[in-house]
Amino acid sequence: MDFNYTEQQLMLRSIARDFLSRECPRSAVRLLEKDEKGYDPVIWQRMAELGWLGLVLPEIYGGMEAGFMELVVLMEEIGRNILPGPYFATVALAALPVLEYGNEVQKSLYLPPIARGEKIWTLAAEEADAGSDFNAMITYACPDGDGYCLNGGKTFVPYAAAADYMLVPALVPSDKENGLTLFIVEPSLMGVKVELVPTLTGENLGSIRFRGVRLAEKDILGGLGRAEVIMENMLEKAGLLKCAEVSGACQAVLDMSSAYAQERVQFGHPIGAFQTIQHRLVDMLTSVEGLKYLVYQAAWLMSVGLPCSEQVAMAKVKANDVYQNVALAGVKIHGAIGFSQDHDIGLYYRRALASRFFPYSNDHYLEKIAGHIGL
Amino acid sequence: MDFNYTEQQLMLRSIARDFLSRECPRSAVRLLEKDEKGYDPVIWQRMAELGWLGLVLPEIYGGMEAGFMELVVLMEEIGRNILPGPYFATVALAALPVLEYGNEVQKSLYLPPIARGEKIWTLAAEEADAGSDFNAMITYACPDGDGYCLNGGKTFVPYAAAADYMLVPALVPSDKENGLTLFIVEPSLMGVKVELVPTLTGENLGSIRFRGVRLAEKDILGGLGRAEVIMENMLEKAGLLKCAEVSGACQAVLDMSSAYAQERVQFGHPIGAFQTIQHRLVDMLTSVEGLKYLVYQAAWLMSVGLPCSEQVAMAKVKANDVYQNVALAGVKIHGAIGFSQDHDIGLYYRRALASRFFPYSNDHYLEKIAGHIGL
Amino acid sequence: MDFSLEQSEVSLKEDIRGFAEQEIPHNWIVNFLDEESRDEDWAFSLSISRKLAQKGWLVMNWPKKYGGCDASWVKYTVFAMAAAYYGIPGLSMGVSGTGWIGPSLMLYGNEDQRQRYLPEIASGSPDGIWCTGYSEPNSGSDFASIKTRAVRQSGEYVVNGQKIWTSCAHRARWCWLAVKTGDSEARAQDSISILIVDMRSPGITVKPLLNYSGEHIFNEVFFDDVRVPLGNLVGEENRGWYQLMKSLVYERNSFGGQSYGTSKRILDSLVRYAGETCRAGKTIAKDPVIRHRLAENAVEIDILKMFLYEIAWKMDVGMAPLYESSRNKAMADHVLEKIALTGTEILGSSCQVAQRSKMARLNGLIQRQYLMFPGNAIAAGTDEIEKNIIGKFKLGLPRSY
Amino acid sequence: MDFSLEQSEVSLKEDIRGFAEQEIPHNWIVNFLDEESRDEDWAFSLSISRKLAQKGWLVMNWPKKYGGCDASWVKYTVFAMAAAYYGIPGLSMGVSGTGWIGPSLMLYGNEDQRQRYLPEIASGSPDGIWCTGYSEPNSGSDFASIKTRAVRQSGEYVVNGQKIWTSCAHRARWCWLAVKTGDSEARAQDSISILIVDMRSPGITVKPLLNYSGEHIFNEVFFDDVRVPLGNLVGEENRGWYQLMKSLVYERNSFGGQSYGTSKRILDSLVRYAGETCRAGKTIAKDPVIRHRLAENAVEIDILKMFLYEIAWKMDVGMAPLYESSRNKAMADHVLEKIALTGTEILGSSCQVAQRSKMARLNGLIQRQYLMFPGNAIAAGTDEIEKNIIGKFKLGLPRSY
Repeated sequence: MDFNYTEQQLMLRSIARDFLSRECPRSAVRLLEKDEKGYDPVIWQRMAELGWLGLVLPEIYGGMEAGFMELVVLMEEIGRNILPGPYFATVALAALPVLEYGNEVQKSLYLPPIARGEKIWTLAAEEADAGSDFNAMITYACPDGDGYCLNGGKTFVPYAAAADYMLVPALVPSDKENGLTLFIVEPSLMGVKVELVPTLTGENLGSIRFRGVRLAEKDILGGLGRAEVIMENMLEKAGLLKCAEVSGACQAVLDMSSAYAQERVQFGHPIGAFQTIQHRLVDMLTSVEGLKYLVYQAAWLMSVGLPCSEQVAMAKVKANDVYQNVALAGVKIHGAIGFSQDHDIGLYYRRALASRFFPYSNDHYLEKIAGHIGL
Repeated sequence: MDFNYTEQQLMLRSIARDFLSRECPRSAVRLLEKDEKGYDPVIWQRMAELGWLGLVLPEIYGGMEAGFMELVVLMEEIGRNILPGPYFATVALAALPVLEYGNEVQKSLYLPPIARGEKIWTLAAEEADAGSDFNAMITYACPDGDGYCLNGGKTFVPYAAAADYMLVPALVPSDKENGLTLFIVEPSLMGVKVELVPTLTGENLGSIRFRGVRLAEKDILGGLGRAEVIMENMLEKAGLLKCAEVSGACQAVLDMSSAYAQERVQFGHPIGAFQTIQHRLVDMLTSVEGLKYLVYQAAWLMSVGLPCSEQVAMAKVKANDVYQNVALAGVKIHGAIGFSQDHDIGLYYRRALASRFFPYSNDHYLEKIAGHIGL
Repeated sequence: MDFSLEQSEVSLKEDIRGFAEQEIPHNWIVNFLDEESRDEDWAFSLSISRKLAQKGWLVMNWPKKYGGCDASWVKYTVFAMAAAYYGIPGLSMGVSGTGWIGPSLMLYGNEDQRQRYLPEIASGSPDGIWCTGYSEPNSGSDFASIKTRAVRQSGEYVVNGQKIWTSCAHRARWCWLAVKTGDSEARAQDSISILIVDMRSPGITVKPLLNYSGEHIFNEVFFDDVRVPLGNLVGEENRGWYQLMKSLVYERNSFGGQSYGTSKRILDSLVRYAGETCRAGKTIAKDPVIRHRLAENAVEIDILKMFLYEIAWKMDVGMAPLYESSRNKAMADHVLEKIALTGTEILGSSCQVAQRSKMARLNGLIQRQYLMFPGNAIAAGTDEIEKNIIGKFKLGLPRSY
Repeated sequence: MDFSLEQSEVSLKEDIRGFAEQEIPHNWIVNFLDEESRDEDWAFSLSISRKLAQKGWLVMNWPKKYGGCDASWVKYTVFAMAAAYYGIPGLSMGVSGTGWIGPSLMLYGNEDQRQRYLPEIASGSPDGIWCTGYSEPNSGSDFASIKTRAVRQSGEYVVNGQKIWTSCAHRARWCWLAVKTGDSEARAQDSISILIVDMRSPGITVKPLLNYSGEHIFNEVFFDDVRVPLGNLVGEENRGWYQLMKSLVYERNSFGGQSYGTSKRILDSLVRYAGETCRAGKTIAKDPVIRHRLAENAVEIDILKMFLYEIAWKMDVGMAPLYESSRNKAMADHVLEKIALTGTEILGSSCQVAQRSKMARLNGLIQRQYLMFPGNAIAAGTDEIEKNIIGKFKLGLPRSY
């Protein structure tokens, strides 16, 4: 049993905290909410220089070969500061599955530009009427000559307008059964149309239409009909990294609210002296610490290669509840100032909705836990 | 719109409050928990003299012809004081359905002795493995000569050991389908065996075995195969009266806890001055008032003959939650003294479990509400 | 007890439904705080206020002589519930007018002031729009600590100071302003007065404070040697704190009917949505977890209804409400929060879509509520303040710490 | 970070399971407070304490010289969790012995006292049973206000006063007693001392205080000119309050492992029960509402586990826990409450059956917890007190009101 961070993790955290608060103040976060691409290329390039984009990639692809736990620590800091940009999309939703399921050609072709900060990736999985239910999807890649012809649409795609590549699960009809297959698609191809989805969360999302998009055999990731297995695995990792991001965000809300409760004086006392406020802050603390340890537990299991889908599900359920409760409590503790556009707390309150249903809702995870505990 | 009690209701309430606190102090409640019959015949007789046993019965059966709302007011007082005894069983579970579904012979035969306090009734409906699910019941009344032969068992029967009569739903097999039928059964008959169920709630409950009990056509209430309809109606009324009892009990817990919070001094202040305790009391108040009005709303609808099953379901869901929350909060506000056998608060905390699943659990009622709101 | 509505109340509901069908676009869902934000929404809301006034509904519970109809509080509650349910805007004349400026003037204003200002509100005219100047940067819940000061000078009050979170200041013709008038040694509570201030007076500067979703509801209002006639003092000088504590009873209750109507509408919309939306091959209306969650909301919403009728009935029979309006305020906030969060759960990923986007489900009803309910909950007293009031006035508990 | 158990910890769990299978009747479900109630339960529990001592488990985390095994806190936590999971009684030597009397003696007792008392506890002997005399009728959370006084008289302390809610006093050989020793002008915090009192001393009267379910756990203890040797003072005179505040860190954490084990056992029992029990034609394990509720419990229980390992690890590496034990206490109480209430929901009507009745499902496990959890939650600090401590020591907030 060891609850210590390694030296490397501590250093990463400290560098990340410095970098983000300096290079990406929350005023920049507000501006980027209105930016079509939703990120700052200068910051992105610096992140590449810091090695973050290839953090867990092998050296041969330009990576740092750090472990999953380091990625968790970095995601916490990204969440704490709210870093707008396609880091999660590129690394968690694309680089990791390309590394794990790509063939050597694909890895050599795609990973080094990611690590150098030259290419942005995303995952286009959700459909308007199907949500995350593969069975209800209507995006098809029909065999056509020596390739495939892609038709359909995806929505709630992170940083769709900024992406150079996207992973797209599509149904490939065959004699036996429709095999869900993961394709690598360049949005610059003929027949791809990206439209921004205006969000209240401030997250950059897009909708995509595919109309007769020509894809080749080489664009398949991990093999024909393998998307369901790949997605399950990659969304488990990505879900957990999302939890780490949420955990960092919740810690920031707690710190902010606790500091405000010590400053703001009403009736001659700092409001943190009023038991209701104080105990609310304590409840926030306990839930944030609980979330943090569930995340670490699952991340540790993942990093040593043990089964962890129950623990990931627990972390995600907790992350959803904690973010909602903590962000709301934070706004309430701040009172009127908490609703103003210039105050940071509202950034978190709005974003709580963004992570809540990614990749699945609580129901999905509770059901998963129920299965694991023997129900 | 009129939220006033009538003069008659106010008088009934005041008499009931006086009578119960004088004749049935909580020390008596404790003693009666250990009594096999579970009630005090002297108090019972006085209640008959006060007209409570025939409160809503027509004069011709010795009743007072009061309305359903008066019965609600009385049940609140009974709950507030915790009156041990088969009042609810006799009046809510038996007298009301006999009045509504009995034929003239049955009404004349059975109702006057109830009003005079001479006969005690109860309902034996629940079965060990079926709960309240009629379809899973295994108590059968098989046609046998000119009568029926009853076999099976019931459990969680209120005041089974005290009852002179019990209403028993049983399946009557026939060519077409098994028709659930309500029988009037005397526990003194050959083949009836009553056993006490030890309870933690302090409520007097029993289990009953029927082995070849002979019943006649005249013992049927409301007609062959009619029990399901009758039970739905009678349990709606009884469920609501149970809510009124719970509402009174919750008010008592609130009053007790609020008084204690003003008396008990710690750190130089009455504990009611600490915001956490004060706000907990306020939450109790709000929920108790909410329950009260849901009960009154449903009772008013019932008393004027309008449909009210949605409102009864709402009252019951709320009653369950409020009793659990309020009783638990009450115990916690009292601290250590709240757990002692000599303190009244524990009587309520234990009893919160008794009403919770009668006649159905929250799930049943939530499902009913869901149906009513259009789901 | 009798919880039936009178025939006139039942038919009022029908009339309101008819009015809404005729006058309100079916996708109109701006709620009562953010109708102030955009010029076109505001213009539309105000045009509806006018029509409501013409129908005799806007301030139906006011006396006839001030432009009302002498209707009961119960009937007004029926109106407010139904109007909010059908999405009718312009009910409050800029948040404060119908809800508590009017009632406060009736309680504390002199007859001249009532004659001067009440009919303007009652008629739904732009000159009947008020804002309320209470909060200051360092005085929120602790209202008695305000610093904005009015000094008598050559037959006028001269006002200096700053207010903040003043909703509707950018729309208002008048400000109901709390100022310090007593000398500095006096108890804070004994040195506050209420003035009626013309928002067109020289020296007033209104600066927008956009909220976290970019809506313009709040403002900062600066007072720089603003001159106010002595006759614009409401009630007694230095008794403003006591007057306010009493009129807050109205303020707290004033959105109850609207909160109920809004919650009920959201509930019904979610029920419909759940019946029309499939997940994993069946409608989500069949999901027991969602069924239970919506049913739980229905229970709480129904309790709010009973609480609102109870306080209205009490006012009608002349029983002054005390803790009840704080209870109702807290309950209304709770109900709105619960149904909004339930709504996000039911919408799932879709709840991220911006409220005014064409892609928003249910016209953005849920998103709007998610963004607004925390703000509603702060206005006119936080949950903590309401609970302190209930603890003190209903349960007789000592002042809490 | 590394959350794996060492091989010896894994095999310890197995050994405990084996021990339980051999020694504990399968229907034994008395929990750690009510094992004191009935003579036969108590005798059995004590016999198990002895066997645990012989196995080297009872106080494995104590130093060898006092009867322990120098095991880590993590390993002890593994033991406590597993032992409670398998329903092993007698873990605490009468509530206080292993959990905080021992650690407190190691912190503040002199070497003579340690040699004298620790091995008695460690060996699981009846002479190692302690009770803790803190609470008085008017001093609960406000511990500093105690009135029981010890006066030095002819080379002894003479104790007079009354304690209440003293669990295990009717079983204990020794009392860990908090008394006033300072003069009346001194600050309350500067006038408290801790004495070791022989429960067989003349002048001690123990009166049972049955709890609301008739169990004998609590007592009133009266001290009437009880003579205590001066050598029985623990630590410094008048420094008892400070000593206690520090040792309460142990007390608060001491039931954590047991609470986890108990909760986990209840969860698993409910899962099994849900799989075996039909309602409306299918097992209740198929009911989504019940599935979700149990899954939510599983999450909270897992968090408690991580919290317990975290504090144990901190103690092992020499980081003094501060707010963590208060956090863990509040979390453990929350987890027990939640699973008990979930249990009543799943049992339905059956949860009314008395816990010792043959008709009780799951051997009355749920009922017992329903009756005990509010009491557990009060012992060693109410939720409010724990939250005040966390607010102050972790968040740096001012003393709360």
